[in-house]
Amino acid sequence: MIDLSVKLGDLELAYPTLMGSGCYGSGEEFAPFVDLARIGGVVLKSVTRAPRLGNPTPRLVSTAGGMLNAIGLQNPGIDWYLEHDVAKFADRPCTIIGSVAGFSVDDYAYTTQRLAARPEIAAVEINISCPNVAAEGETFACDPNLTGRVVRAARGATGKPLIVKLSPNVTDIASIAREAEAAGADALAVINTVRGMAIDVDRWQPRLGNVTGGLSGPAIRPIAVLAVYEVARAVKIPIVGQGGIETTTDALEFFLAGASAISIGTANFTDPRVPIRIVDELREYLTKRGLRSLRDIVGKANLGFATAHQYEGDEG
Amino acid sequence: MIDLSVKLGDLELAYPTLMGSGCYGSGEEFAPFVDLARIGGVVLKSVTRAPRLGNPTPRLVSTAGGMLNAIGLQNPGIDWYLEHDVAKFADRPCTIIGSVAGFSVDDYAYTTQRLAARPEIAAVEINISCPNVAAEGETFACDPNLTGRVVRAARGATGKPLIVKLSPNVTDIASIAREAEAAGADALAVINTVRGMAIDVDRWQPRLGNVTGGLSGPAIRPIAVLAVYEVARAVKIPIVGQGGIETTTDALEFFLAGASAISIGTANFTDPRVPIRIVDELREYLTKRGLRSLRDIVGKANLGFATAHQYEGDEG
Amino acid sequence: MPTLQSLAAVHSTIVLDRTELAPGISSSSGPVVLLGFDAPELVRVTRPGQFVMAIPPGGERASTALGIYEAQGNRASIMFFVCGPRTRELATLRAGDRLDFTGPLGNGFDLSGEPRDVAIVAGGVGIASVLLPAQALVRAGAMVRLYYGARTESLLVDKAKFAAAGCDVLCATDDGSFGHHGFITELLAKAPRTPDVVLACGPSPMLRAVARVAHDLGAGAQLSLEETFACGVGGCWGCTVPLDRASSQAPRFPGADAGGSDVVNARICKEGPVFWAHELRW
Amino acid sequence: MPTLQSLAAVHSTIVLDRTELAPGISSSSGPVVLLGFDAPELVRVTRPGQFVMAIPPGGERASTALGIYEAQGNRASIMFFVCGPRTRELATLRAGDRLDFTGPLGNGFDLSGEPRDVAIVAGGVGIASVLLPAQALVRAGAMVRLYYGARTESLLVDKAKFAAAGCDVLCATDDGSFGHHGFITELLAKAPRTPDVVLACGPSPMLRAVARVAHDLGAGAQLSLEETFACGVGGCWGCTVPLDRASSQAPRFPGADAGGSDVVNARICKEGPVFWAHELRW
Ligand SMILES: Cc1cc2nc3c(=O)[nH]c(=O)nc-3n(C[C@H](O)[C@H](O)[C@H](O)COP(=O)(O)OP(=O)(O)OC[C@H]3O[C@@H](n4cnc5c(N)ncnc54)[C@H](O)[C@@H]3O)c2cc1C
Ligand SMILES: Cc1cc2nc3c(=O)[nH]c(=O)nc-3n(C[C@H](O)[C@H](O)[C@H](O)COP(=O)(O)OP(=O)(O)OC[C@H]3O[C@@H](n4cnc5c(N)ncnc54)[C@H](O)[C@@H]3O)c2cc1C
Ligand SMILES: Cc1cc2nc3c(=O)[nH]c(=O)nc-3n(C[C@H](O)[C@H](O)[C@H](O)COP(=O)(O)O)c2cc1C
Ligand SMILES: Cc1cc2nc3c(=O)[nH]c(=O)nc-3n(C[C@H](O)[C@H](O)[C@H](O)COP(=O)(O)O)c2cc1C
Ligand code: FES
Ligand code: FES
Repeated sequence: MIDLSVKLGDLELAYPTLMGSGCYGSGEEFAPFVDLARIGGVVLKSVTRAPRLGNPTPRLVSTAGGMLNAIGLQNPGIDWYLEHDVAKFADRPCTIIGSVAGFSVDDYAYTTQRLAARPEIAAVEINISCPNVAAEGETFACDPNLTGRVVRAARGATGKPLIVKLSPNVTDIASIAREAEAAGADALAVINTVRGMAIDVDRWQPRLGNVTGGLSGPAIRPIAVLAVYEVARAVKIPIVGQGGIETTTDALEFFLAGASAISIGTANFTDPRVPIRIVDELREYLTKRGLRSLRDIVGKANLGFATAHQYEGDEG
Repeated sequence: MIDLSVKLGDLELAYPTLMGSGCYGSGEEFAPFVDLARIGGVVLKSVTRAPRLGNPTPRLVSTAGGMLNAIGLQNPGIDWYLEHDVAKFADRPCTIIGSVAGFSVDDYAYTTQRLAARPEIAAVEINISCPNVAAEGETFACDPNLTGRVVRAARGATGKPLIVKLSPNVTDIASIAREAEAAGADALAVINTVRGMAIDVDRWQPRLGNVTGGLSGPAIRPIAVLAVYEVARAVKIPIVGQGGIETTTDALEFFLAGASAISIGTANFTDPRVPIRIVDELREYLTKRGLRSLRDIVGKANLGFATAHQYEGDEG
Repeated sequence: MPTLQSLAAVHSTIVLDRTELAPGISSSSGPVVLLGFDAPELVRVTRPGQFVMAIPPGGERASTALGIYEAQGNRASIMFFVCGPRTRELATLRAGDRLDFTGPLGNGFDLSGEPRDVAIVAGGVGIASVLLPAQALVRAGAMVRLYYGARTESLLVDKAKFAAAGCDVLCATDDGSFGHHGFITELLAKAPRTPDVVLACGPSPMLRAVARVAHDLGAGAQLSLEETFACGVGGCWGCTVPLDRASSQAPRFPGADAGGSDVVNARICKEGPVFWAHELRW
Repeated sequence: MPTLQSLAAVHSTIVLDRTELAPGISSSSGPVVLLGFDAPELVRVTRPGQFVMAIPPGGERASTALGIYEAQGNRASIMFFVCGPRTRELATLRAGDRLDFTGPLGNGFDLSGEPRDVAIVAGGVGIASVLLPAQALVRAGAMVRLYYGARTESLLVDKAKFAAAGCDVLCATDDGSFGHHGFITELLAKAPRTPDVVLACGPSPMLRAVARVAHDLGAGAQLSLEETFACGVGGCWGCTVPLDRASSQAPRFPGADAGGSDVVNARICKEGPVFWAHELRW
């Protein structure tokens, strides 16, 4: 009997596959195509303290091996969200993880506290790395001190599992990861999108309404695998690997690099059957090798990681 | 009559297309397939003070929309290079630009001084951002002070045009660019490869002998276009844009973002005819729009850039 | 528009036929390809104006939005203009190959008002989204006039099918190679009678013109908007258009009183793709 | 090996024929495809053991190294194992399609010693690089024995062509479905006489075994090495193998005395792909 379940701190997932924040709505949107009971969980679209209309269009551009997005965190704000939307998440057959974004340390504390208080929400991921919001939004994830402060604030706001999502747009992601761990994160989501832009050569202007956007999809996979590899050597808390996962081979690269779970975003736009396919094929992969649990492969291509974690008799 | 020539400081190029360092040997290797008189110039493989055997193989891995490389700066060292190789570059029908890498400020000064002294070498590019050399090699490009110091040292070592090649693996590339400009760079090459890795899921080990490598090719183009866009707003010296340029549309994105010239690396592995095709199609593009010079489009999708530079009556 | 409780599903079908309706002009302006496929279930549930997210066969590229052109018996079809990697990949499909997609998606045109006199305006491949509404309206006894515009005659594909369907067809081309020399909306402006409603699908500039002309004619206009999609099912908020908060299609969002706004960005793939012109705030 | 002054060029050719020599097993182990194309100029200048860099038709993927399998009259051919995106794209080519490539590249096998008794060892698609040397040797009157190994019988493609060329063919399969059950090098080890020279092409583990066995037999071995290539022409130093600095194929590099080393990384695409086993320091 193959065990695909994973634990992120106190958060138990039946399957190791989360659907990336902002890519999967609240799950309902994909229900016609996927048995939500088999996808592990959905990380909801990031919510902020105040309502946000989001960026002007175009918000999406397809690029070589990926896409750029600049949604601008469109959302109704936490008050309206709690009043009208959250109750609906109760009947989802999979784990629901809230996502919080903000523009001040206080924003994160406030929004996290209010969202996490709801029983429909199993855990909270704080998006301190969304590259789409022009101003301060980004800097949290790019400065160790700011990261420490915002994580401590969110940690103080809830006892539920807290996932901190890191940005790849930094010189040294490991140092940021250490701060997040020290500040009380239960798990780290690695990575968010990579900053990029595309230009319309006919109209002589940026193709995104927001000028710059976040690159996602297979194009960023090597960047994400390395980020997971480096973060896994720097911290002991579990990692949710993401960035261009489209096939089971892709997913395995992340587990072998040191991720305990994975998140799938852009690949759902390629084919909504991807998450289920990966779960089924992960089971086959383990069976073929006579392994019983995903924990048996986590970090196995990451020597530094494996030794560090074996020391504690914990391979996950 | 369309003018495709460009000036990088005192360096005059007949065509705006350089062949990326480490991708094109010394030009000779591609001579059977390309009329070197029409490619603009070749940036030679980076040379170091002492000989280097380079990294263990595999040194190359193909990835989605790109590739990873970890050559490890294999080269015979400056002494041998000057004695046996450089003379051969004299008969190349295109501009030859030397590339220097090193592991200390003194290395850069020493190697730049010796290489630039040779008449075969029209200009020197310093590679302070090669992501393949484990240790110090990388940090120069990742720290504004180190960048300033190394550029000042190289500047002091030669009066020939000095191009500084920046790394995208930083939190704020504009701040590094400003340091390089202040330290005396005549032009900036933006960008070098993006750090990444791939894992062999059958053998449970990194696919590159060096574990990590540099990502190049179309996959990184949006990252490179943004880097050029941001650097162009931060400095006044010309930019050599590069990162995933494969078609004329790609090249135009870089010019419109603010690059005065471009560099083509990985695309030569796709088809050696790419550089000539781009030169021909750039001419058509300008003709169709009734423009006479590439300078007429540089930075045109980059408002901040255009205004800043028009102020000086210089659109390039 | 009528919000449909979703009858969408993943469909794995077989291509029945492939026709090149118009030749390619350049690499970024390739041929117009028609693919018919075996999808009785899709035909059964499709409403006029809906679309599918077609999955390019390679399995490496994002799925792409394509209107449902024909839907009869067990055959449905899509018609697309080859302009980039995904449509290029879809264009490699041949009869017998497998074609997967999700759909039907979005809310179609609102034909509930039982209009008697309808003007349908199509620009370029926008034609792909208006055959089903045209057929439904003619069946319901309405008088349907198709205003069909394209860059040049060769891109005025399949106009015969609309005539056969009982539409009165007027054409315009940018280069004057067929029909009126100019924009199709110039013909709409000269409409003999004010239609009960105008339905339109095509490039944004055309749709904006249709909105103006319909307003001047005093007719309501339903516009099927185009935008780059990612998910196509309302999950990513990448495909929005500003809409009056009072619109029945506006996503529920706090008003100015509650820190929100009275203009809301609605998802074209989910709340649309068809919107009433007078409710758009673009 | 004989260093050839380059006769390489970019060739734009037309596919003459396409044959699937072996069926696919899995997505990462697809069919073995043979593509014949019209390239008289390539045929004229190709030496046994050289390769081409084939440009996948989509124009989006790196070119990929493939041995020149046949070369006669106007027709040359490549044979490849579909194992990833580039070979998958090349496999879509049909007769009449255009195939571009650069070549011939690399230095071939060294047949200058006019060996009378030659053992050729091929593993899997390594067979693609040894038909030309086999034909040349037979033509020169040598006695040629082909040791041909593969995973299973279906992957022992085109062995008849070697028999027809006048080779004495011995086979081995990992699963015993044809010929010797085990590694082909086990047969080589039992060679009745010591060949004048051993030529080999195939996966690295096989080549290392060939080197050992040839050494034990007291025969010199020329190995055609496999490695991931980028440029294929010596421009990127991505495809190296450690070589004795004294080798005639070693790139010129300072010795230990001058701060260098007596082992030099040689480019498989440029100095190779064929090297003398005893000069390798891998
Ligand atoms: C609801 C809906 C229904 C639709 N129905 C249809 C339909 O029935 N038929 C149909 O043909 N289309 C339809 N479309 C449009 C269709 O979805 C797109 O044309 C399709 O996604 C193109 O995908 P692609 O990958 O081939 O091209 P993409 O790569 O997505 O886009 C290519 C386009 O971008 C341009 N481009 C790319 N790079 C640049 C650059 N650097 N500078 C300037 N331009 C650039 C290309 O020229 C080309 O026009 C519909 C869209 C929507 C929203
Ligand atoms: C001189 C020379 C001559 C050659 N001649 C021939 C020839 O005649 N015929 C021939 O068939 N080949 C030949 N080869 C090999 C051929 O070049 C390669 O097989 C080809 O480049 C494969 O390209 P691809 O893009 O299809 O696969 P690539 O994408 O380049 O590689 C795919 C391979 O990598 C594996 N892979 C991909 N990702 C992973 C992962 N994450 N973990 C584990 N494995 C992974 C796949 O399973 C597959 O085996 C030759 C090579 C050289 C150097
Ligand atoms: C359209 C889109 C919207 C996104 N919105 C959010 C968001 O609101 N919050 C967040 O933390 N990440 C967001 N992301 C990032 C994804 O959750 C994911 O981390 C990233 O896309 C990399 O994974 P992928 O390559 O599998 O998509 C978004 C990504 C996309 C493509
Ligand atoms: C195989 C390979 C070797 C490279 N070696 C060097 C090098 O020695 N010095 C350097 O400055 N850049 C080196 N680069 C970086 C390229 O010059 C170029 O900046 C980068 O690849 C991005 O451009 P591209 O996507 O067009 O290849 C190398 C790139 C590749 C792919
Ligand atoms: S495309 Fe995702 S919400 Fe419309
Ligand atoms: S592949 Fe570039 S040197 Fe061999």
